[in-house]
Amino acid sequence: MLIEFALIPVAGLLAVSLAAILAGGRPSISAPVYGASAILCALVAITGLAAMLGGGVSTTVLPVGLPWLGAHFRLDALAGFFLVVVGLGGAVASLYAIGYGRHEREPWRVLPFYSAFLGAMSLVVLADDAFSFLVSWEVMSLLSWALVLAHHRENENRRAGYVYLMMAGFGTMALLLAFGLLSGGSGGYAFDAMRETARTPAIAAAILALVLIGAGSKAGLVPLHVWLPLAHPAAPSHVSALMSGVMTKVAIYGFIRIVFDLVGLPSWWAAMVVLVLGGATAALGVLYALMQHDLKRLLAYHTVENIGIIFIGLGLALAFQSNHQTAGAALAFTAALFHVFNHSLFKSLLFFGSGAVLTATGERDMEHLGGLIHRMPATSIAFLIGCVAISALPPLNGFVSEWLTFQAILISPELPQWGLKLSIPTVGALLALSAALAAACFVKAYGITFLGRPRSKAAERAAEVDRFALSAMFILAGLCVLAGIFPGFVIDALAPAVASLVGGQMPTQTAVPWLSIVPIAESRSSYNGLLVFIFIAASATIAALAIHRLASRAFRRSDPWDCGFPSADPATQYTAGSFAQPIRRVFGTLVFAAREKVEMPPPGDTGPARLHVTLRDLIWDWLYQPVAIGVTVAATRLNALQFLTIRRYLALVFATLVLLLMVLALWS
Amino acid sequence: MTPTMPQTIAMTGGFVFDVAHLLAGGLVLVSLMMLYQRRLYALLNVFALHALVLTFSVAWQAYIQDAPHLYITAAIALVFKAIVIPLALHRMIVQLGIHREIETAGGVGLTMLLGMGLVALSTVIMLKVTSEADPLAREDLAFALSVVLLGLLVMVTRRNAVSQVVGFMSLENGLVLAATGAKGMPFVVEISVAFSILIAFIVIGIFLFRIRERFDTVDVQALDRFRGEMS
Amino acid sequence: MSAFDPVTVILLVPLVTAAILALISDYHWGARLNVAATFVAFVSACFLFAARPEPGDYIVIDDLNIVFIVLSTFVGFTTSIFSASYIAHEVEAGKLTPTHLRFYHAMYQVLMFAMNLALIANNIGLMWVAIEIATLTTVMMVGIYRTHEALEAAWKYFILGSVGIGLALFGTILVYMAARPVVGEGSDGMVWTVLAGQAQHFDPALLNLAFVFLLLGYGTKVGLAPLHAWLPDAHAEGPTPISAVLSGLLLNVALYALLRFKILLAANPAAIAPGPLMVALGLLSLTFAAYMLYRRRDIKRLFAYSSIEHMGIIVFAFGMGGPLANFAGLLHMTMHSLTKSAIFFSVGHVSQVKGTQKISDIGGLTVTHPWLGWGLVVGVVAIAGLPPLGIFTSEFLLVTSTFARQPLLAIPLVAGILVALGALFLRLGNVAFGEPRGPVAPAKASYVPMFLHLALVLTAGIYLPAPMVAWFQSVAKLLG
Amino acid sequence: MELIADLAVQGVQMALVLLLAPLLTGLVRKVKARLTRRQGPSLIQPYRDLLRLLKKEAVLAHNASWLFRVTPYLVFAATWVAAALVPTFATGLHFSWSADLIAITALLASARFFLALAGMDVGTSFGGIGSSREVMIASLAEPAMIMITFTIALIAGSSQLSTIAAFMLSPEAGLSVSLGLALIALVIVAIAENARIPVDNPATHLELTMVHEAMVLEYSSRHLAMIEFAASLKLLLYLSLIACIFVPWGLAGHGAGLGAYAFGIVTYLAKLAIGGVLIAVFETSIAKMRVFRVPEFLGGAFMLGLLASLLLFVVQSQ
Repeated sequence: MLIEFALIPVAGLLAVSLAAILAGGRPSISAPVYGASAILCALVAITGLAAMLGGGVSTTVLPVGLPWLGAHFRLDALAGFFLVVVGLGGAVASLYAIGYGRHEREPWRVLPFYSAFLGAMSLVVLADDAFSFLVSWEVMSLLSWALVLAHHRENENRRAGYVYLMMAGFGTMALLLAFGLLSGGSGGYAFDAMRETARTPAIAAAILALVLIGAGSKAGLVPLHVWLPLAHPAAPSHVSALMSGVMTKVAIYGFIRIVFDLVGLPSWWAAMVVLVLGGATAALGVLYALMQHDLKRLLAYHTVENIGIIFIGLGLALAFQSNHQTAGAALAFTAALFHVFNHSLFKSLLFFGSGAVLTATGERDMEHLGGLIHRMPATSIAFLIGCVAISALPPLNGFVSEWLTFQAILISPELPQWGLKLSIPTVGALLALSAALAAACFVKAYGITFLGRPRSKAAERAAEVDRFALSAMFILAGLCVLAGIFPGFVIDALAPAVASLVGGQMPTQTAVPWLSIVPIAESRSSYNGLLVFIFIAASATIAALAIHRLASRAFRRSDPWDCGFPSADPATQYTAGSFAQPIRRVFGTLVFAAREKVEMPPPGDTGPARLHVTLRDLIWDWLYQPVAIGVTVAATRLNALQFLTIRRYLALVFATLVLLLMVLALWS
Repeated sequence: MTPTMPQTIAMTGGFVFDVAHLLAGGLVLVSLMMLYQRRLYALLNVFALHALVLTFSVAWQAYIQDAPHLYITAAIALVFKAIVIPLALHRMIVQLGIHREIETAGGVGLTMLLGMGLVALSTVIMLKVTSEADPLAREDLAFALSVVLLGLLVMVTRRNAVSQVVGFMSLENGLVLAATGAKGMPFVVEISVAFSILIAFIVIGIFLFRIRERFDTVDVQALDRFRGEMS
Repeated sequence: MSAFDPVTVILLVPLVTAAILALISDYHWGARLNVAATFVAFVSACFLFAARPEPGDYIVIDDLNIVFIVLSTFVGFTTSIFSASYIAHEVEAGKLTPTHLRFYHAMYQVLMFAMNLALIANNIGLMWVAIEIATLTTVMMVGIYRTHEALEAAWKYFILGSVGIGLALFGTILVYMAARPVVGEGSDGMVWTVLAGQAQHFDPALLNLAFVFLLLGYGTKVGLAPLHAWLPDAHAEGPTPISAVLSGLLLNVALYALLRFKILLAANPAAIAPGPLMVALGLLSLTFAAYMLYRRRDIKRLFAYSSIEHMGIIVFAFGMGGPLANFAGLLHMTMHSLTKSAIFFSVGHVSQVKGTQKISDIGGLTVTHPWLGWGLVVGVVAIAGLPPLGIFTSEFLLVTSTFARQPLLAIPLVAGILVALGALFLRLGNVAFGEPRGPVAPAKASYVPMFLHLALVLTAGIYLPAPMVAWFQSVAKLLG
Repeated sequence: MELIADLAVQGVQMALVLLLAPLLTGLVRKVKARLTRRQGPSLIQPYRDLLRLLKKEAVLAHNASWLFRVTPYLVFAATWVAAALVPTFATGLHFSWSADLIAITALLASARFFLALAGMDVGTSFGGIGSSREVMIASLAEPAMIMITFTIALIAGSSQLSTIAAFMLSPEAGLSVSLGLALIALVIVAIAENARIPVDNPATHLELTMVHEAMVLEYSSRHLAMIEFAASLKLLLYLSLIACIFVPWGLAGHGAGLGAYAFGIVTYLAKLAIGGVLIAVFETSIAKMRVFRVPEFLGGAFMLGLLASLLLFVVQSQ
């Protein structure tokens, strides 16, 4: 029953795209397209919420897709949760785009794909057979590829699109192979059939590896993340928000659906692989992010970090599940899902903010920004909330999910396997490291972009963005705050989805007094976002009021002190590059093969001194470059075959003939 | 149930077999001779001999199979392949001024060795055919296969378009040998006619497209220079 | 039934039209007649669904070839529409004269005739003859521009094709030899329906040998590596409608011939399994062509190599066998025909507008020529095997079923597909997007064939009608 | 009734930390001065300083934003809340379960986050230096702190400070290598977090070595007072933390009588005094290290923490 309610708005989204194509993507249809998408996405989200809270399962089969199978769709609690993520993200992004879309120079390269992209993401979540799943999955990639190419005239964007499509193709192939194993070669493509099939551990392991590649490449798991920081920033900002905030979550959904639902009970070392990959992803992602000074690219790299955190949660859940520790599995899984939700909120918010900055200044490069807090006050507040949330600082939502992940780590010594015993604390250390670096990263992002003095004329002339964009940002900021101070409600809402996959759930949180959250038992650990929030707000307010009332509230403006150093020129401010320098010194040589070269003019020379910093992406150098070179070399070598004489071509035919005859002669 | 009857048949069979065998084997031998030739003239002459042996072979098959239409094929082989085409090619190579040239890729000795290997291969493969099948056909096929392979070998080891045409024709002779050896096979005549036309096309093609004028030489190597893709 | 015999119409109409076209000097009328004749052939082919004639000595209509006949006449029809707008431009540009066009149109119909005959023939000798006629016809069409490159391409095609002809004939003779002891002498030994019924009694060694020769002989026509050498040049240098027909149809016809013989071999348990040979050649073609795509500078040659790649996939699928893989192979073949011809329709107009086939001189098509550009994008997306277009469906079935059965074979398959994807999109990125390069004059193009094909491919990717599925499934079963 | 008592005890704790923090700072300064044979300021000098600052007129740079003005209060509030959540003289306080050790660490991180932002707000070069170095130090200190938390939580079976303290008092808690490693790591973290020598020098305004002070360079009057107050609170917090975990003797349990609370307060004061003296002794006997040696120093703490928790993971299997 519910599934029809979900499919109708999805069909509506596809229809909106079709209408946009028929209208030729005229600029005048921009607002109607985004408006309709917003409403339809809201419907999707509401249906998802109903399914998520209801916990029931509703299925349907449509007569499309594979002919003898039909297209199966299913809406259960897990799908419901991800529908909420997709629908909410889509609705808010559409709202944002009503205003933001007006600045699009070539709307016909965005509008026809936009709604269908949202529809495809919803369909991935709803699909209940391998074919529908993969078609929706790949259509989602393809449409986002088209959106990445919206600003196709820049070479960099075309390259981004290319790398993206290649990785998407690679991932899809891995998933194809995974489904090949799941279906057992006899065409059992319906997920129901896959759930019922028993598999050997070897096959299950192979499936897990393939899904890690397939879903991991889409989500941005290291080392398959390389496309993400190229492609996400290239798209228009509301699409970047969707790609980073929502599409990566759809990839997570794919992983969860296959690994937790279809494959069956995992083995512990599978969990270890996921954990280690997650930990590496988190730490590397944030280090990469720290080194960026393109605001959108920084955000995109940071998505990689968050994906790592989610995978750590999922890996922990697998570890507990393989040892039949349901409570731990439920905790870790809840943490992962909670982080999925949180990240979809604050990453969208931050991309909206960067889009607002882009609209206002035309700049993505932080080195040309600064001081926007004065010129874009509302945006800067929303962006700040996003930064605090994503840096996992209490009392906002990002902290809650990371805290839950830490709690899951804390109960993991009970796991018997040595591999897990050694890897889990290490992963915990990586998680802690990445959380701290994330804060550094967003101090940099916010400090350079919004604080200080403008570093360019464009930043000086910036103006606040339109009210649609602002309302979209504030909706998300509000949700970040709410999810941070009322985490219990979110955890309880997630419970049916968690229970359906790991067979257990966390204690009911809304029953705990004072709205605290308690992962296992109150004596072990608890956290109360609401109280922390109230305490901080109250103490800060009381302190301020008391001081203003009893001591002094006078102030005057003057030049900055700066140790008496007259720094009139904004160029004397710390730059994004210099801000990251200490951390680059600490981690750079190891992770990025960083090299610094100083060109100091000799005394008396008035020429400028220069600092050259080179950073290399070692994963690109060691993993992708060899593949690219290999293909090029093979192509070049084989290309000689295009220029042979007819005689040599005949010789090839002849050789083949003789070879086959010899096969015949030897065959008995 | 006289013991002589089967014996007579066997002897007749043996004789029929021997002649067919001899002629087919002769064809293989001539094919090998073609591999040995270094001069174009000589090659053409040997090819004419090849066609001649084929003519006899086909005629013999026509006789023993009592299939008169095969005589047509024999006639075509004689007139067209043993006389017309070699003469035409003679004229052509003189016109093109390449009659003294020969360009083999790889040494003759190696080519000969390869040729022997191919004959051996054909025999081995045909030995696998169950003896229930007509032994005559079986041997015939072994030789036909050898001729086809040797024809291809000629095409592959010569750089020169004319000698490649010759190689192709000897390949086709092998096909005709096989076709005529297959008792009662329909379309044999039609096929031999079709092939003759094909060869005519090739020969005419060399003239018509004035390959010499356009490409300086009939050497097919030169044909490949005009490609948009040299990089 | 007696009043209207679709088979006769399918064969006679092209033949008669060819004769008339050879006489019509006005190329406008020639083009129109060409379209009309192919349309009639297509409509009559559709009538074959309703009623099939009994198989005779020379004619057979069964589940297998009806797929090919309808597809062939359909693509023949749409290509003739494209051809009409294409050649008009060639005449205006002075590349072809009306005399050439007379020849061209007549040859087009002869080609149609030959292909239909090859598909309908029940006699393996007749089939051979028909395929050779088709080859010779296309040889002449490829050389029609009379440029160095065109002549050279035609010559290469001719020589390699002739050798292929020879090998295929040898194979055909061997099949007859194998059949003779069982079905007796005379033409019965070449009638496919008879052969298929008794193949299990044939001598396996002879069948094996025959299959090797047929595989190489017809494989040359299919364009399997390493027998492919003629294909890229023939596609690149000939008129684009012929490229479309070559890729979309002629390759299929040769493939059809291979399939017929594969069925024979599969019916004989003692014979070598044809599957592994086809799988090996298919994989080789796929991998080879995928790498070759990278260094292409000529846009038509690029897509010609893509045809080799796809033929590799199809042959691989049929080599794997089994209901899913065979179904995938058939679907893939159909989709490839439609898609590749649509791509050539687009590419043909593009190269006319830009006055070049060099990829580096073409850029930003979606900016200057949105219809052609986006058509090309959709076509490449389809040919690269991305959903929601039809080729994805077949690749989905093929890869999943193969991986479950033979994981080691699926990996090179997947790798090949990916490598090809990379090459196609590498080129597409600059051809369809980026700053426009080359002349930007509007194209005088007929978009109907292209978008008709793409619409069909799109529909098939989402929804396959049940009758078609049932029919494909029965063919898949036939193929074993 | 019980609730009121609980709330009262909680209130005492909040007031206590607020009152004691400047005193502790004063004590450290005094002892340091005496150790270097100076007279030194009076013990209550920090209170005087704060009051004086509070009364002054604030001077703001022209482009200082609202964030610059709000931050001191936020930093103060977050630090105060964090300090109030650490058991000082009694465990099981009414609101102690609203945040565990991880959350307390994170609260301090929040404070630092805003402070670092404020350092960049005016757009001066020194503010940037301070902020960037501060986040670099924090990015190593925080994970080290989390690893310490892991270790302790694994030993005590809880990350809740009250439970930890109760566990440490119980006979189950023995000496363990992990605990020792954690203590060393915690001391290192505390030094770094509080900008003490050898990581940073709170008394210096020497440009190239400043970290924390560079960050707050633009602050004056009441804003500066709040920040200084927060710094004192933080020092107190870390001492309380070490005391609560490693020397929990004297801590009153939940609902203990007034006598127990009084005894708790006395022992707490004693612990603070010892801690303050130890800091002063340590600081006078060591030189400040180069900024880029700090990562190695803190990396050591991080590794110690990791080693400690790894050991525990391994040990707990037996």
